[in-house]
Amino acid sequence: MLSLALQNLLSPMVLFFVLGLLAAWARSDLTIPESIAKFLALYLLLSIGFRGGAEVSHHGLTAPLLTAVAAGVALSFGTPFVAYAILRAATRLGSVDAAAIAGHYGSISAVTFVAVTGMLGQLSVPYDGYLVAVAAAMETPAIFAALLIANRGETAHRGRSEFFREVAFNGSIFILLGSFAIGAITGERGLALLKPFILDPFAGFLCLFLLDMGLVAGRGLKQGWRHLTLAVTSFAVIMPLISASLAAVAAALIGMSAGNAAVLITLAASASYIAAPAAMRLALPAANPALALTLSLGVTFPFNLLVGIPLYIAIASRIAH
Amino acid sequence: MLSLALQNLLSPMVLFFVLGLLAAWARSDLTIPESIAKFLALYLLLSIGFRGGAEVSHHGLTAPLLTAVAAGVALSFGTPFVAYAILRAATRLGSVDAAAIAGHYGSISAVTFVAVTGMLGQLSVPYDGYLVAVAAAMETPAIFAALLIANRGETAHRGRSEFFREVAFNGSIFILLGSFAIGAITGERGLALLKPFILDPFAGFLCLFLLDMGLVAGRGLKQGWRHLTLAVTSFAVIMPLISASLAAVAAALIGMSAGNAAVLITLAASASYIAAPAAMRLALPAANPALALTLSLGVTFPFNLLVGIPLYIAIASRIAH
Amino acid sequence: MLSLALQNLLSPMVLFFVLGLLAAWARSDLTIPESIAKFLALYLLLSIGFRGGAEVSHHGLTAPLLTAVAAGVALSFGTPFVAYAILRAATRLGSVDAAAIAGHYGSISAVTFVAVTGMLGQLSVPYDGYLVAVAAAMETPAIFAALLIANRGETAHRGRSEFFREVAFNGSIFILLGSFAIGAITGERGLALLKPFILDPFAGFLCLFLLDMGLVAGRGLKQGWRHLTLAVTSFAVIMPLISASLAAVAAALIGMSAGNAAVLITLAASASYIAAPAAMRLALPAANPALALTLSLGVTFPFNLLVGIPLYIAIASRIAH
Amino acid sequence: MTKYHLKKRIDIVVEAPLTRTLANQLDAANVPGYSVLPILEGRGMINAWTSEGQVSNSANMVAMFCVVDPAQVDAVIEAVLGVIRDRIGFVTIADVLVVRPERF
Amino acid sequence: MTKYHLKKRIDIVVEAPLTRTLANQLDAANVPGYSVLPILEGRGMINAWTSEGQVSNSANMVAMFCVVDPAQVDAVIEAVLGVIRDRIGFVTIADVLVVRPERF
Amino acid sequence: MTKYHLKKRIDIVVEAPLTRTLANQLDAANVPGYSVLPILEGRGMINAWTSEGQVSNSANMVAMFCVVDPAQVDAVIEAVLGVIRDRIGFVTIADVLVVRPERF
Ligand SMILES: Nc1ncnc2c1ncn2[C@@H]1O[C@H](COP(=O)(O)O)[C@@H](O)[C@H]1O
Ligand SMILES: Nc1ncnc2c1ncn2[C@@H]1O[C@H](COP(=O)(O)O)[C@@H](O)[C@H]1O
Ligand SMILES: Nc1ncnc2c1ncn2[C@@H]1O[C@H](COP(=O)(O)O)[C@@H](O)[C@H]1O
Ligand code: NA
Ligand code: NA
Ligand code: NA
Repeated sequence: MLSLALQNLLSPMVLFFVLGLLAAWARSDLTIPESIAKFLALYLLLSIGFRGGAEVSHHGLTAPLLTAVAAGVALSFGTPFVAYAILRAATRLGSVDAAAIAGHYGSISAVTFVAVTGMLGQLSVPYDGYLVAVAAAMETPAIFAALLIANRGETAHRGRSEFFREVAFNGSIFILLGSFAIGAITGERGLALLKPFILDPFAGFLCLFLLDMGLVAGRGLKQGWRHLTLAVTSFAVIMPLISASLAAVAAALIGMSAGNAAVLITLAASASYIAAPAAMRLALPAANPALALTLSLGVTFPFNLLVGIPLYIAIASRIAH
Repeated sequence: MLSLALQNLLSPMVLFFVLGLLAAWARSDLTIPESIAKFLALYLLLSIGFRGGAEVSHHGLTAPLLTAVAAGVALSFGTPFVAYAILRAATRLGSVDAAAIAGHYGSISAVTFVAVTGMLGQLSVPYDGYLVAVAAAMETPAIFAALLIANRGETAHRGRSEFFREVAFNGSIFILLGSFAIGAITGERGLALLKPFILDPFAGFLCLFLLDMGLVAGRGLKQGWRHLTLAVTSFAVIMPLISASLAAVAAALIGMSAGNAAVLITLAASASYIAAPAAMRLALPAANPALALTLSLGVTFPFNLLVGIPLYIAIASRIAH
Repeated sequence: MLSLALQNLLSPMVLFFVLGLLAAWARSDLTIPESIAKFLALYLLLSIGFRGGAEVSHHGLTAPLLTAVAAGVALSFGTPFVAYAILRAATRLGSVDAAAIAGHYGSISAVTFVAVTGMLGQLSVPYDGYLVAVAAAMETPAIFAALLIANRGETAHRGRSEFFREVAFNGSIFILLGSFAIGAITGERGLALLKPFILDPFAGFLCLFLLDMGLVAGRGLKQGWRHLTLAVTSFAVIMPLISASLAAVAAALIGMSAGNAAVLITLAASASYIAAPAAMRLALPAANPALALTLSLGVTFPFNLLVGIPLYIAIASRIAH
Repeated sequence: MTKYHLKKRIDIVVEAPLTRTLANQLDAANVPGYSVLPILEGRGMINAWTSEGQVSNSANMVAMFCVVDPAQVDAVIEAVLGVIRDRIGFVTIADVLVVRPERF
Repeated sequence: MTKYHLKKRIDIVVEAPLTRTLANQLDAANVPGYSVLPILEGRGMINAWTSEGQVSNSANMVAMFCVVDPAQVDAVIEAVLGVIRDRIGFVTIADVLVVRPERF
Repeated sequence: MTKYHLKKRIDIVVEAPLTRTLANQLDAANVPGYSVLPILEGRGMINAWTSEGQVSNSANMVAMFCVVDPAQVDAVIEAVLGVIRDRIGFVTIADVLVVRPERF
């Protein structure tokens, strides 16, 4: 496990993330154009979704899938309440900021999902393709929970339903679920056709994406470190462990395999930096947007990559059926 | 043939196009940045051109090639007159709008070209690489025809020659013909070198491009459906069939093989959404630019993909030598 | 050698560069979006750096590497003084313009590096991966030399140290050295993972990049040909030969192999068009920025590609140990 | 100077995710048109931000502007404030002359 | 205020494919310079449009502006109208102060 | 019209590599904020340039603007000139009305 963590630490992906951090820290003028960053995110979501769908095409939509989705939704919706309580008790953040951060931590990170599945692959621990659908399903419930918490089910100048539509038809969910569906429909045939695009160069695109994430996180840390009190930073490390524990209980209850449990736990422990920031910005304008993003991308993401995921896999292998 | 149409219907490309339509219809904030869309178009044209050229490098510029180019030019130049007559007789469109749309339908769609060659590949019907040159040659004559029709050979503030140059050296034609030439010069050697870039991931890039086209078409339909009277919409379905018939006659006259005839017919039946819109916008400012694009991308393109191409292949196999 | 030059002349890369030149010359509206151009440059630097590092991972940082870096730094720092003297003696350029151009010619061109290594590969002449590090080390000393020459070690409103940091942590150096380091750390394992991204489609991306460089050079030549007096243009052809001679002496002195010497000579003979223009613009505002870029990209780069590199390889094989 | 006519140019800096909402309000206020320009980076009272490397629009601001008849200004400002009142972003008004007044 | 000098800023919203044509006209009218800014999306009297996902420039508008001497305004406006008269797009004129008047 | 308050809008066209330097100067001059917009292409007294296909920012210009209190104008112009004095680029000042004067 330790050697796995070390090997993970020295994977090109992690190193490119670190390179991005360094470039930001050294105030290098290295930049990834915005449209390229958006393309990379699009590519990753499309690839993840399609591959998950192509695997599901073997099995169809089965009971375990539905149970897993239900567990994911419950975790995504429930976690923000826990996160909010902790933030309000342990930090000096106002209620709106706390709610916004809670929303980020209930939602999930697609790249963390990729990291855990990659590590499971190296360990030859099997997991099910349908977990991509679980990941997609876990993106938004947390956002609605954050709104409930902030007690602003309605925002000015846009009816509740308008906002619901925007969150539910969020671009990243659309592409993840859409590619999942296309993968499920076209199955092996589709995968064979698209493999040289969505599978083979995936690691390379991921490296570029993580270089970009490192730059963004590094710039966020550089600008926002004043806001990162000890209490707030500790939250970004402790909260994943709490979410992971809740997810471990859920996984045990519904009798997941070791691989599936590891993925569900990691999803719960991950914090969003694509879908949630946009939604929270719309819904909770008073929140400091940079704070949540810096916590999730600059603290929790590297923590999960280096410490969290090996731990979650270890836990999963204990509780699994 | 029917099963081929169905399989085509469920190809990842078509499904990504549908996903784009759905995202636009649901008003999702899913977007493809403009620079990425331009890159995808560039990639597709470069790849199509290069592969066509690499194939021609075996054979050289032969008489059949020249005959086919001549037939293509004649079709591209002639079709707009037919289209204009129909539009003026059957719809309430003004003469400028009718001329602009006629120009789009005389010109060709590179993605439709890809679709027919893909389907011919599946059916193991051979066709010649030089048809790429025919496609390139068919892009512009229609644009000049549209200008003649609108009786504005000269536009204000730019001499006739200036405009001629702009249309003839249009970026999409330049890249298509330029890559064709480079493919023809470097042949097998070049193809081997570039294969992992222009061949292997082609289907993947095409999926992304069609996702984008679906978004653009969907937004166009959503905004412009008011303009889509029954007469106008019918035109977008009937016109390809008429162009196809004209092309079928031409193919029979010059004695094309089944595969080549299928490609020529499909080219004639396809409507432009890259080169023509830009040229028409310059030349016919009074035309509603969204209308022609919505028709060609939102109606004719899906029609050709799902119904047209299988039909054109069937026709071609009848008339072929 | 001649047939090699010819084959080089007819490689897809060179032909795409020519296509770009032609498009600019014909005033085609063919364009590569800025963000795509930046992405292509990022990709090339990342790929070059990573591959160099992965090769070094076999050998470690050895004495030959350090000697080569020292020789490279000396050449990069020294050449601008020679270039400046020639420009002042033989052309009518002012001191600032001359210093700026001198800076470009001391620095290096990554694509020219790729071209020489590609040609060495075809000739089966081995060279060492660590030369990537030499290339990176040669990017900036020339820039500082140019500043010294222009006698403006300090620029208004930014302390000397601020400017030093900006040049030293320049994005292109950061990505080249960073990828080199990551390649060196992850070695074979990393290369295997990233090969389908950074190796296989490399030639294709390079073609696109050169198409773009052809467009930029062509537009520069079109706009700036008035500035290209015979004296200035001759400089752009003669200077590489002088730098090459200096580098040949250095390579002989430190006892480089034929392959390594060919690379070092080519690096010295190449002129920058990524890192130097940005730094010179900051440091020497009075210089005409388009002039240096047009010379290096529009004259020296094609000269090296077609005539220079075969010559440098021939020289290197004479002097090598 | 009789051929030039006075109109008002209203410039709004607003969060990118609110573009649609603001456009709807401008439509409701019957402005003759509007245009949206990208902003690369900026600094306000709280934070500096940059669009570089961003995968979502959440951090971005955009610059919308519309040229309107002076008589419309109050109504348009009201509509704009409805969207940006509790938010970052701001609106400015300037005099401009136009040639074809019937467009606005 | 003697150190500030009055000039005119002319803003033109024009179809992207006409950028070159308009630039040539501005050159012919001897403006001291001009700059072209992208527009992401907009709405006018007929249509709304967006640059998103467009493979050609045909649907786009751009915002050109040039700062000129007041004496030049009429000539520049004439040149601009020559290009946009029968087209969508429009032009506005505003007062600006500059510090280095010899530039314009 | 009592609800509108007069402020000044300062527009600066500056070389892209100087964005950071200028921003630091604006910070030092205590402007309440600024925004940076991209420029696609342009022409000045010496050269025409375009951002198309450029791999570095070295050829680009950007358009920065800040809305400030009239009392601040001289100080801001001083700061801006400190950066662009020996360089291409220029600055203009215009009157604008705002609604929430306390922001500036
Ligand atoms: N005075 C100003 N002038 C120009 N842009 C500003 C100004 N104040 C704020 N901005 C822009 O509006 C954004 C949000 O500002 P704020 O509401 O002060 O946080 C900033 O990041 C800038 O892009
Ligand atoms: N009043 C306006 N203010 C700002 N931009 C406008 C205005 N009217 C039109 N536009 C822009 O110009 C384009 C064409 O407008 P139109 O000529 O009215 O169709 C629109 O899509 C907008 O981008
Ligand atoms: N009068 C002007 N109006 C608008 N933009 C200008 C003007 N003069 C210069 N520019 C812009 O500033 C850049 C540099 O101009 P210059 O300093 O004259 O070389 C030009 O390329 C334009 O983008
Ligand atoms: Na979570
Ligand atoms: Na056609
Ligand atoms: Na050099």
